[in-house]
Amino acid sequence: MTSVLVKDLTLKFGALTVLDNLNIDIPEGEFLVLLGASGCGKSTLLNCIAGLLDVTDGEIHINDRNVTWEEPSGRGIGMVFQSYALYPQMTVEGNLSFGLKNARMAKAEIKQRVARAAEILQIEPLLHRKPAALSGGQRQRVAIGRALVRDVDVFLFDEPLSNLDAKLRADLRVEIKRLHHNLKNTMIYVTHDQVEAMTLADRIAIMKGGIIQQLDTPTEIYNRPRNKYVAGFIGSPEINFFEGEVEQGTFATGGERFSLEGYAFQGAATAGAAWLGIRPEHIVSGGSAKDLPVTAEVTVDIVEPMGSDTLAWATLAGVPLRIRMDGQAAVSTGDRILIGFDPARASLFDKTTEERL
Amino acid sequence: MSSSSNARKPSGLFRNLSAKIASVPMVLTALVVFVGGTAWTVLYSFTSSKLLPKTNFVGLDQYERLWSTRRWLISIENLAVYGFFSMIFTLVIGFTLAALLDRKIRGENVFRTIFLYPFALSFVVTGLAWQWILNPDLGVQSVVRSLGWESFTFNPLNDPDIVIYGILIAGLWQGTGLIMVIMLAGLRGIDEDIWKAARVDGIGTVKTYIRVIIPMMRPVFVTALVLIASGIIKIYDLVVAQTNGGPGIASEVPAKYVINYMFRAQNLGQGFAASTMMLVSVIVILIPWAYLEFGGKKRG
Amino acid sequence: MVDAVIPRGPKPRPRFSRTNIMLYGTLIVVAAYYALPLYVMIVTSLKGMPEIRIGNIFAPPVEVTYQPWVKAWSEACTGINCEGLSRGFWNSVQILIPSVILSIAIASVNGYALANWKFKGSEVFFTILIVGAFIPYQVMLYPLVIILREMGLYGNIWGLVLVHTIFGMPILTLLFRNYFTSVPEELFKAARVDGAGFWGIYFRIMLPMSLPIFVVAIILQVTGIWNDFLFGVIYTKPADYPMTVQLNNIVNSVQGVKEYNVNMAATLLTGLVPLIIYFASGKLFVRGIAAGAVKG
Amino acid sequence: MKTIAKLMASAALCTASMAHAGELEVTHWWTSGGEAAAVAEFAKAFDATGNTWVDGAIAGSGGTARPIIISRILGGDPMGATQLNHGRQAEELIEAGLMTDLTEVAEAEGWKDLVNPSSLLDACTFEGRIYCVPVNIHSWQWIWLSHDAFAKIDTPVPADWNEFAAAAPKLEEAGIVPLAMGQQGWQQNGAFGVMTIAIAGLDAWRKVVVDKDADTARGPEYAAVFEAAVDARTFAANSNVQDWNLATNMVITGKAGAQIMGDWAQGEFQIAGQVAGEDYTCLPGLGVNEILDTGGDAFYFPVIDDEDTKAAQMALASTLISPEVQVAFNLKKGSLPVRGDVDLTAANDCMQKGLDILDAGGIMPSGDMNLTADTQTQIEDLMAEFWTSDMSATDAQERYADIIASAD
Repeated sequence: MTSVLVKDLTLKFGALTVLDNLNIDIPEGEFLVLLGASGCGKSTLLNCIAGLLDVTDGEIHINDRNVTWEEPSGRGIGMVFQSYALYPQMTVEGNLSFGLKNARMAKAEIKQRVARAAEILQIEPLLHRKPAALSGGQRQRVAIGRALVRDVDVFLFDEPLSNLDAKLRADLRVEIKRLHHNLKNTMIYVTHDQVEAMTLADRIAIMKGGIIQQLDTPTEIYNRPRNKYVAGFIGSPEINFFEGEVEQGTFATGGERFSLEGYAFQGAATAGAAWLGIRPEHIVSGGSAKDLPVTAEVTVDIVEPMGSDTLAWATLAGVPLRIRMDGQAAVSTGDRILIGFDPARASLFDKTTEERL
Repeated sequence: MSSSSNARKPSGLFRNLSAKIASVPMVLTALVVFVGGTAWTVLYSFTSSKLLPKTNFVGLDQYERLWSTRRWLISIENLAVYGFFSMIFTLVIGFTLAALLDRKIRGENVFRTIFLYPFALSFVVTGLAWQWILNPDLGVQSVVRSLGWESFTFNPLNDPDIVIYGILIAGLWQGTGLIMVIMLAGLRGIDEDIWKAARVDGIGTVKTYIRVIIPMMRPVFVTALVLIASGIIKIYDLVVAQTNGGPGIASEVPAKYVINYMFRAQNLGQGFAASTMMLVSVIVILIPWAYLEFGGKKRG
Repeated sequence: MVDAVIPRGPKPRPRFSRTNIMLYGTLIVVAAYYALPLYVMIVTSLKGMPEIRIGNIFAPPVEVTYQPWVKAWSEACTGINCEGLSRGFWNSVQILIPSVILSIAIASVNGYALANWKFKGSEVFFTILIVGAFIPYQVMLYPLVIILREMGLYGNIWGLVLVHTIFGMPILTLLFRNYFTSVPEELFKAARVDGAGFWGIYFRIMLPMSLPIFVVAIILQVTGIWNDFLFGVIYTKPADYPMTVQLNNIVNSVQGVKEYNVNMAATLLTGLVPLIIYFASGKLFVRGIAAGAVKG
Repeated sequence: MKTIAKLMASAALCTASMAHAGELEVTHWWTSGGEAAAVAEFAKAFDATGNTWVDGAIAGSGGTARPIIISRILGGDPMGATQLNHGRQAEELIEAGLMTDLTEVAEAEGWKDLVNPSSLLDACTFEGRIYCVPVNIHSWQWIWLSHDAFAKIDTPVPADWNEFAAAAPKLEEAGIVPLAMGQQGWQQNGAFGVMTIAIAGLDAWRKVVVDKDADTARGPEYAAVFEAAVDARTFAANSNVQDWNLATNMVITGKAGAQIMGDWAQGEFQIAGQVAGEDYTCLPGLGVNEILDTGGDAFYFPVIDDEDTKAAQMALASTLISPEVQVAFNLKKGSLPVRGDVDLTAANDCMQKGLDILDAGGIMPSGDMNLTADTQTQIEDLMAEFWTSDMSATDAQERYADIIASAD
């Protein structure tokens, strides 16, 4: 059953088109992440769904109800903001109950809902404190609680973890995941952090310039990016790109010629200018490299040890190459090493359309 | 699949209705008083209205007369002198005091309180206080003379040549504190690292202020300048209280000319023409400022 | 060989270095200049007339008398009204309270609407308002006479209240708009999701959050309106004259000899309200004028 | 134009302040010691009729007060009655229908026969109707001399301007300011007017002020006046005061030798307890040309649509001109009564001199009645500048003539 439906949504600010004819269909209980660089329109889309921005054209349906012209409070959504947006002059309890009071709910009911939310989020001891007396993590829990008490089917998260430090972010990420697991609500989650996106999402929508580039499961997006932008955006360290020509099952670039054996073309394999992308972690070095369809010998320029793994920089076919190795790999600047990769794990994109081949 | 929504599409006019209703006073003020009032005054400045506003247009007659009236010319000259020195001294004194206070001194609060308190006082109070201090028979002049310097003469309020400086002293006393506070806020807004860098580079304090800090404070200076300028054009109460334009017409100012002609001389047209000229001078100041402030970052 | 002092520990700094003497010297001299008029006003107001005539204006009173203060407050004459400044004081209070409340109420709502509920044209009106702040009052004096007359408010206190509200609007609206803009927009969004409307958000969320800015606005308005002279002269009648206008009248309506001591007492009385506010509010006053000015 | 006027009138009617029955707010600018004492006489007499005088004194000269008064009348918040100089200042207000017609009271009480000189009532008359009550005659043509000052230099008190001019350097040497002069345009202009009558004569004055003849203003008679004014300017060089009564005070205390000022200065001498002929001397027409202008103050009654107020206005109008009030008021004010049938035996030396001249018909119309406020202001501005700068006599004369040429 469809929970949130975005139909032909367009938003313009004057002459500037921010969202361009978007269509998303979100089934009930799905955790959808809107991912993209800043300015891609992801937050704008979320605000449109929430009713905080008026759309220029198109429709928004929530739970099979057309809510395009509905007030935010009438849409059956709860929303969590990056800056938590807690009302500073109210206690935690006041923050949680404000919306319910506005809806003129009975006192007993409010009390019960607040208690339940507090229990779920383990913030009972904080109920009588003001937001200023809370830590960042606690504040964000309260903010989530504010969405929770509304007892709605759709939760909207607008970069909720971006203001937290790395450790807290990881902790809360897990908690949100657990929350979703327990509540099974539809959640739409905006972030620019791909780790959050990958770990939380049932599906990810990658946006750029007001257009959804790809809407797919995390694995699919990681393994089979639909275009060059998505390939470059997802993955850290960044994917390596080579510019060249596809010719009879091989890819020619800067004097090198890689075999494309095992690469699954979308359609028929066509010759022509293209990009080849291979992720640093899919490049194998050392002994096992020589068995792969594509091999080369490169000189290591720089080594960046990161503990769990090590990133080595080299040059291949005239372009810088990132190679991700094991953290224990004994490699140092100036070493000549043998590398290789399996073309089945690479991605090919058309030179001009940048679409996956 | 989707049921029809029960929310009505709000028509353009009634969207944000509360906000629009709440803005009615602002809209009325902007349109009726500021735009309407100004347009009305400009329009009637082309008439020969005397006691009552009448629509008998006489072209530029009022302006021709205005610019051939001694008193207006003196007013303009006074305003120019007052404005020029007020601008320079207010900026220099304001900045210097701010810089001195910014040297992490003891008792900063006490000094700041003393420098700023005149700003809390009205121009009428300021004018009367300085009228008393500059009183030739009992004030500063007589005190200095009684100390033995018999020939000492400092009687600005009764000397037409320097009366405007007598007003300037009072005006500076009242207004420099404000500029000092603004400058101080500007100085405090400057990154401490700049000072560290200057120290490492071996640049002296004064030189750092002049070569590094002041250029960095350009927006603050521009704001201060506009603030001083718009205050200068409006100067009225101070003159009325301190000299009432005297001796003779030596300390007249445009604002006073306007009110005099509008009400006392019963020549509205002349008063409107003079106030229109004041408006023009404000525009001359405002446009370059607006250009500097907003012209460059339109896309921001 | 000369024993060189080995630099160690804190660098020795002379307590009275030349820079310091210059610094504090300048500050003290300038402070004296700023403090002088207040001092002179106070000592003059405490002297008798004979002492003023023979003495030095800077000398402290030999014989302290409070008579000038009493006279200024309750006996000084304009015409045959000899009620002193007290009448002007109460007039000013009567003008001040509604003016401050009305102007701040309107401007805060304006600022709030401009910050959070922009509608088509709202920025245009705001721009006009801000530009209007720079238009010399003289240009709008006469049209306002006509407007007030048509509204039937000319010459009474409410007319003056309206004038103060109008001319206070640009700077106050700017002050509130900037403040409300600095409130995170997400807070406003959260409140909308929570179902609060225009007034609900204003009264329940924004108002409790912005007490400091209201204090700043109140300080700004109280001093501004109390110190007004021009509008008081033009838009009220003698019975309703605010204190500043009455002060000017008392000082300038000379009967026989100028009583400088009474004049100075009257002057001080008029300056007392803003001075008290200034000394009592300290940092907030500074913040107020800085906020109002820097962004203006 | 008429529509606007009517609109204003109706606006005035609609919003007129609802005063209590018999309570009249009276605005005036009589705030100096002598003036305030005089105006108290009006208040006393009016209160005695069962009405209440609500004093609306506006400090400062007429120049400060007039705009307030006029803007209140135009602004639809008229006072019950107000002082205004009669003459051309009120014309437009009358035209706009903002002033109450007093013809009925005037005819009932026969003002036409009482008021002397009749020009005073003429100035109140507009298109055959009477709109104001003249309350006193003020004449500018006086010079006040301090006996103390002249005693100090062992010189007899001068009997005319020329003697005074001759004695001036001696006064100066003795550290006495020869001529006290408040540095305000209206005072300087007044003094100039006095010197004009005394030096150029009435005919030349009439040609210039009444007929607006610029050629006469450029002529030799006026040149002589400006020369004399330059002298007077040097005599007054050390007179560091603004207000006229402070200047008068200089004469009273012997700090100055003389002051050219209208007869209202007398009130100040009186309050200071000085006696004419003993402590000070007054010379009409500078002792040269004994002629007095008959300016003066008048009261106007703005239209207020309320029967009780109207009745009170009429009561005040007749009170102001009644014989007893005229005497009481004018004695304090130092001005002359507007009716010839009152007994002024109580009048002092100076007033007596004035009355004699009045009886002998040595009168001329006042400048107020012949020049618009606009022209008046221009001339005052010129005078203010002339007296405080070193503008030459010829320059000043040229500019004066220009103003006359453009006067309407």
